Amino acid sequence: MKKLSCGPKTFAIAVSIFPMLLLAMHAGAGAQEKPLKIGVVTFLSGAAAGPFGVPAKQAGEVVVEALNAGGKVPGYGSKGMGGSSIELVFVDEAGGTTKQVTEYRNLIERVDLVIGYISSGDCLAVAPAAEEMRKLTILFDCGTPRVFEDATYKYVFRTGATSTMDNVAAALYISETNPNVKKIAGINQNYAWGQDSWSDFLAAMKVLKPGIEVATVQWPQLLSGQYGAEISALLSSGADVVHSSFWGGDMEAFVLQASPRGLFKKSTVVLTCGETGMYKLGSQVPDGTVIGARGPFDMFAPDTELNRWFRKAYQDKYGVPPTYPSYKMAQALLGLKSAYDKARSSNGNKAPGQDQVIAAFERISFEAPGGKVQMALGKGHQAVQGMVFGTVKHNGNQVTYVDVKTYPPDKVTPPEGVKAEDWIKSGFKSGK
Amino acid sequence: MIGKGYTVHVLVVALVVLLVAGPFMHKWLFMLTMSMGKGLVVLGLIVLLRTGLVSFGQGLYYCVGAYTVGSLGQFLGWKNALVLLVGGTAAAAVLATILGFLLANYRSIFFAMLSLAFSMILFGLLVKTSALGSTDGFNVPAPTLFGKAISGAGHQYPLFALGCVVAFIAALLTNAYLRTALGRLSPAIRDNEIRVEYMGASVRNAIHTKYVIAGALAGLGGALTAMTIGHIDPEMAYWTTSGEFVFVAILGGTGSVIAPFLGAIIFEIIRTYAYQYSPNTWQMVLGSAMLLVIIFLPAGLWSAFAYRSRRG
Amino acid sequence: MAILEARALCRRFGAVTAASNISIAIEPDTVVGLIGTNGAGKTTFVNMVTGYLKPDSGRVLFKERDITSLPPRDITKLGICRSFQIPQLYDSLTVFENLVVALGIVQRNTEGSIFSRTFKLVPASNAALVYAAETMLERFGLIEYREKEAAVLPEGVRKLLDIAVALAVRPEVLILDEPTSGVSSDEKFTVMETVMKAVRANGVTVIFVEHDMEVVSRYSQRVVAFYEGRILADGSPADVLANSDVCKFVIGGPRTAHMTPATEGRNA
Amino acid sequence: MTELLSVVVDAVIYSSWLFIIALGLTLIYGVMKILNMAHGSFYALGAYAAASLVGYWLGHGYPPLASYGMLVLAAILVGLITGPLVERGLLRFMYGKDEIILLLVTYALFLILEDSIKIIWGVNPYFISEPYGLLGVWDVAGLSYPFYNIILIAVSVLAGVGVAVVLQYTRPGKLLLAVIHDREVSMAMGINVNRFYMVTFTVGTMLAAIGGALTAPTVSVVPGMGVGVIVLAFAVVVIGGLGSLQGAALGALIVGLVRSAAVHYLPQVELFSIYVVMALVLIFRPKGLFAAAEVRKI
Repeated sequence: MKKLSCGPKTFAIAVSIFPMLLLAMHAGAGAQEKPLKIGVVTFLSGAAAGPFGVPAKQAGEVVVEALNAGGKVPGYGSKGMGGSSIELVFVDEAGGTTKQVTEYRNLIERVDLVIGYISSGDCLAVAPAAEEMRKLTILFDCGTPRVFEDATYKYVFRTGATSTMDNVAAALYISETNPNVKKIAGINQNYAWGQDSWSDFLAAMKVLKPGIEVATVQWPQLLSGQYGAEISALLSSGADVVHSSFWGGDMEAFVLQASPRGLFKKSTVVLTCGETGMYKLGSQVPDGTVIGARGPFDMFAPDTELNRWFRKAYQDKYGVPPTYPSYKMAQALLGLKSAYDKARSSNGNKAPGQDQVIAAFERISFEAPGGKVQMALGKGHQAVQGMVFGTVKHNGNQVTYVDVKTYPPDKVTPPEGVKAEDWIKSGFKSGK
Repeated sequence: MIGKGYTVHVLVVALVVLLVAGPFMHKWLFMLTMSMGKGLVVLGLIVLLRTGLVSFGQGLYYCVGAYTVGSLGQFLGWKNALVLLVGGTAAAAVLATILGFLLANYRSIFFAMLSLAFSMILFGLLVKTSALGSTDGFNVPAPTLFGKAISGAGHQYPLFALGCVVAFIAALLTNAYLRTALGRLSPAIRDNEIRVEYMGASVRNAIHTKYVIAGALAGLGGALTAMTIGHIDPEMAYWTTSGEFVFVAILGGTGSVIAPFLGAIIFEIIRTYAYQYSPNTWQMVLGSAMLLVIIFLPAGLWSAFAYRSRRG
Repeated sequence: MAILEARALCRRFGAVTAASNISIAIEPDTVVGLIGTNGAGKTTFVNMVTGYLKPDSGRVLFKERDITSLPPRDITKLGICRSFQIPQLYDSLTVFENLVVALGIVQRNTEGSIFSRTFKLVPASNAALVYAAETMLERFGLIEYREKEAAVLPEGVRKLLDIAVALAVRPEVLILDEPTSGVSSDEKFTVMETVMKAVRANGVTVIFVEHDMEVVSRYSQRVVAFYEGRILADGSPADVLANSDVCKFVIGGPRTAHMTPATEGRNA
Repeated sequence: MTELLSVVVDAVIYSSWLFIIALGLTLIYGVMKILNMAHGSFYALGAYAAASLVGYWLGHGYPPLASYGMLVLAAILVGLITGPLVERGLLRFMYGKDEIILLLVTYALFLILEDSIKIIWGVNPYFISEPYGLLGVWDVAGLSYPFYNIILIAVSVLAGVGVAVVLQYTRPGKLLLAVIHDREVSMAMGINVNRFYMVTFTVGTMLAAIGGALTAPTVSVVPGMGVGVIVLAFAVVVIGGLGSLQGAALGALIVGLVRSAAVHYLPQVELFSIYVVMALVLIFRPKGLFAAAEVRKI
């Protein structure tokens, strides 16, 4: 069996060459004059690609197209960024932190700066590398507060708010809409994101409703997809409120499996990442479900000219409305543009250097489709934003949101220099 | 069998070339250092593979080595690279010695699955330990040597050099070991355990020793990787990580102690370019590369570089 | 005094009695032939003596030391080694390597400093080993096959190598399980001749299981005939081969050497 | 008490889901000695095919009840197309290589299929939840379960019994058992082993696909949905004893029970409970629960 006859060999070549051809095709894409090259790292494969990676990628394309054309984006009239046109280089975020740090180092050889990272693990791993390589790097989606709590960075910015506010706001929302909540339960994916989300939510609830009772806390595996037993446990726990930071397919599967079994009737379910599923799944999400969008995005976004333009441009190009990852990508690009243009004007209208851009970026505040963003925390490197929650109400076969409550940044994010955990436990002390 | 005279020469030449060329290929230093780390793990793996055993749990020791380095740096403030390397290796070796008593009784797929189970249990435990950052893991402070930082801003060369030297020594020792009576038992055990026993050798002890060696090397690789990346997380113990090591081992071949490093480097290169030019189908590229090697170089990439060996 | 002694060995496989009350004492430097039909219990006896099978009752003594409960490797270390009905070789290794492995272990077990023995660090490619291997190849006429993989050897050569490996372990007692089975009848005597030459050179006690009565009568000084797990006769070749029961049950019995592995193999 | 009941019910549902997948895996291993890493991809293929087919079916307003037929049809199609293609097109050139090489071949195949699926169906999720809710729910121990789960259990039992009957009572089945027991001898007996390989692999693929197809209505069909399934199924067949039918069944049941017990009483350990079980079983039964003892002739 060691040697193969010719037939199979040729076949085998056929089998394996084909992808190589694909690769070659991709290789065709090259560069022209001297545009600003931005490496964009988001999930192109795996479970996070559909809900997060691709919407973000598409938003990036929409915004950059418009910026390069110039005069299209309301409030951002000037062409490109700091004068030069923009070119995006996409890289897959899949494969774990080890791969990502390696790929990051490869990527920065080819681009002027990097925007990316949905997974908190990748953000924590890449930030030090960025600092070491002295490369401007903007984290656009990942949620863990640890990035700027554990360290301070010069080259790293995050234009999205931390996940703290999702769960603090969720707790505030619940305590306002269900004033007499006695028992809460949780079902969160068994990894850092789920664990942090639950502990923030629980801590906040304990502050807001002293003596709150925990009925059950479920920790299914990430991407397990089968929640029968967990749902039974939740059903029999008799909790008034069920908190879940499930995202993407897991969240959708959970809804599909739980709603026929009446979990949503028995208790108020809070889905802090529910928004990404609503367009496809809306009909399946029962009335009374509390939905979050990880910020003032999508249906919770302010009705500004910028937002209207973004929604329309995205919808026209891709036939679906933008979801929160799209908003966060747009936010990152527009924040960056603001910084570049500011740096350029303060540089006598010459293309600014990286340090000038960084200086301009710190503590900047800018308009995005999701409203005003302030780089207020982490010595001006970490954005803060308001948080919104709403309750699903079906209106015929159309999904609407009632009891929409908006919480200003200072209500849901700790002040500079205070760890989220301590801030919540301290009873949200404003610090000042 | 292994240990042809030229192996040592090739190793020396390779080391010299790398150390000399290092300063001039800054772009590649990080990738090469990573390959050294991976290569060390795979080096241990081929010691087992030659004995006919496949571990799908080398991630366990890789992870233990890395977390030892991380914890020593993070919580005890130890920074000396050599100390950290030794620490990581020792921790892994100890664990391997303990588990070895059990695993030495297992063969083929059961050996693979039991080792996999152990590494997945560690994965689960780490995911549950929020003190260690759960799945987000935590950052490893830059290591030092003789009081100087040897990685970080601009100068990765020292760590790269250290990595090369460590890999070189490990390869040299492994090569020597494989030429000892016990080392030579590997293919014998793979072929016919009964006969080995009837030669007056204990298959169980032989396998146990080899398992410890493999574990220690994996720990060393993990330690080096942790210092290189500066970040560690439980993914290192996840079965896909272990699977990748087996992948690289087969890619490189088990014919020589040089093969693992060759395999690791080529694997990194393939993946890097796949990520660059084919971001949507890089898995496919890796898969087909694997198939091509299995079909056309059944003895691994090494056999293409080495002169036609008897079984090549 | 006997170098190897079996006392009342009994072993059953389910309903089959493979050995009932087998007692043999073997003197040093003798060549003993074991004969009997298939399933008579010869291989079972060999397996019990070499530790592959544990007897249900009875004891095995080597130089008056009880080795009944020892595993094969320890028995081998003491100085009893065996060849196999189905050659047990390292198929992916060359003839030369097969021998080097064996010699390497012996060297490890016997020579070198305490350190190198405990850590088994005697390099296996040193001159002494190569020389020893060469001489073995020489003696067994395997030189031409030196670099051939064991897997591709003709059956006769496999048999020879199997025996050579057993001898390489430097036993005081060498047990050959059907050295000529599967060997063409004209090769049989060459095989036995080479073996015996090698054996005499080292002064080894030999026990061999054999179906071919010519081979038995030519090479053994003593013959033990097995029948249904019992010893039917035990004595000089002439007496035993003349014994009426032996003629009736053993020699007259079905001679089906070719299916030996299949049937006796079960007991192994 | 009622909680205990729900533990059992949840376990049975989960086990039957697991069994369908593990059955194919253990069958393929038993006959071909291939531990098929690509099994998870076949599962995913089944799910995607079902999503497309049922989506089309309902999209054209055909009777919803028939969508169950569509699920099965999808699985059968996947099996009939992928199975022979992979076995004839790739695996057969690999026979005779080490188990580990074969395993890596299927791993490479898995990588290729993952991206192929992405190329065909894209990365956006598919939903076909209608079949799940269609039959309403039934109440056990005060908890309501969709009737759909009963279909799942039924199919799973059917598959198990079906395979068992074929192996025990039909001629090809008996021959297959012969192949499982001793390949060389059955070749010597003039059995066309290659045909058996192709059929077995196709059936195994089909089983994985059925598992995926039946799961599709209860989840959002997304890339990478097959990855987690692989190790789960591996654990099941290893616990049960590779290549053993009843082993796979028992293994699935054990894993199901442990998991559902963990969920109800000790949610923290759900993550690695399965691996603890696998380790324990292997420690006490080194070759799994239903391992065939092999006799080594010397």
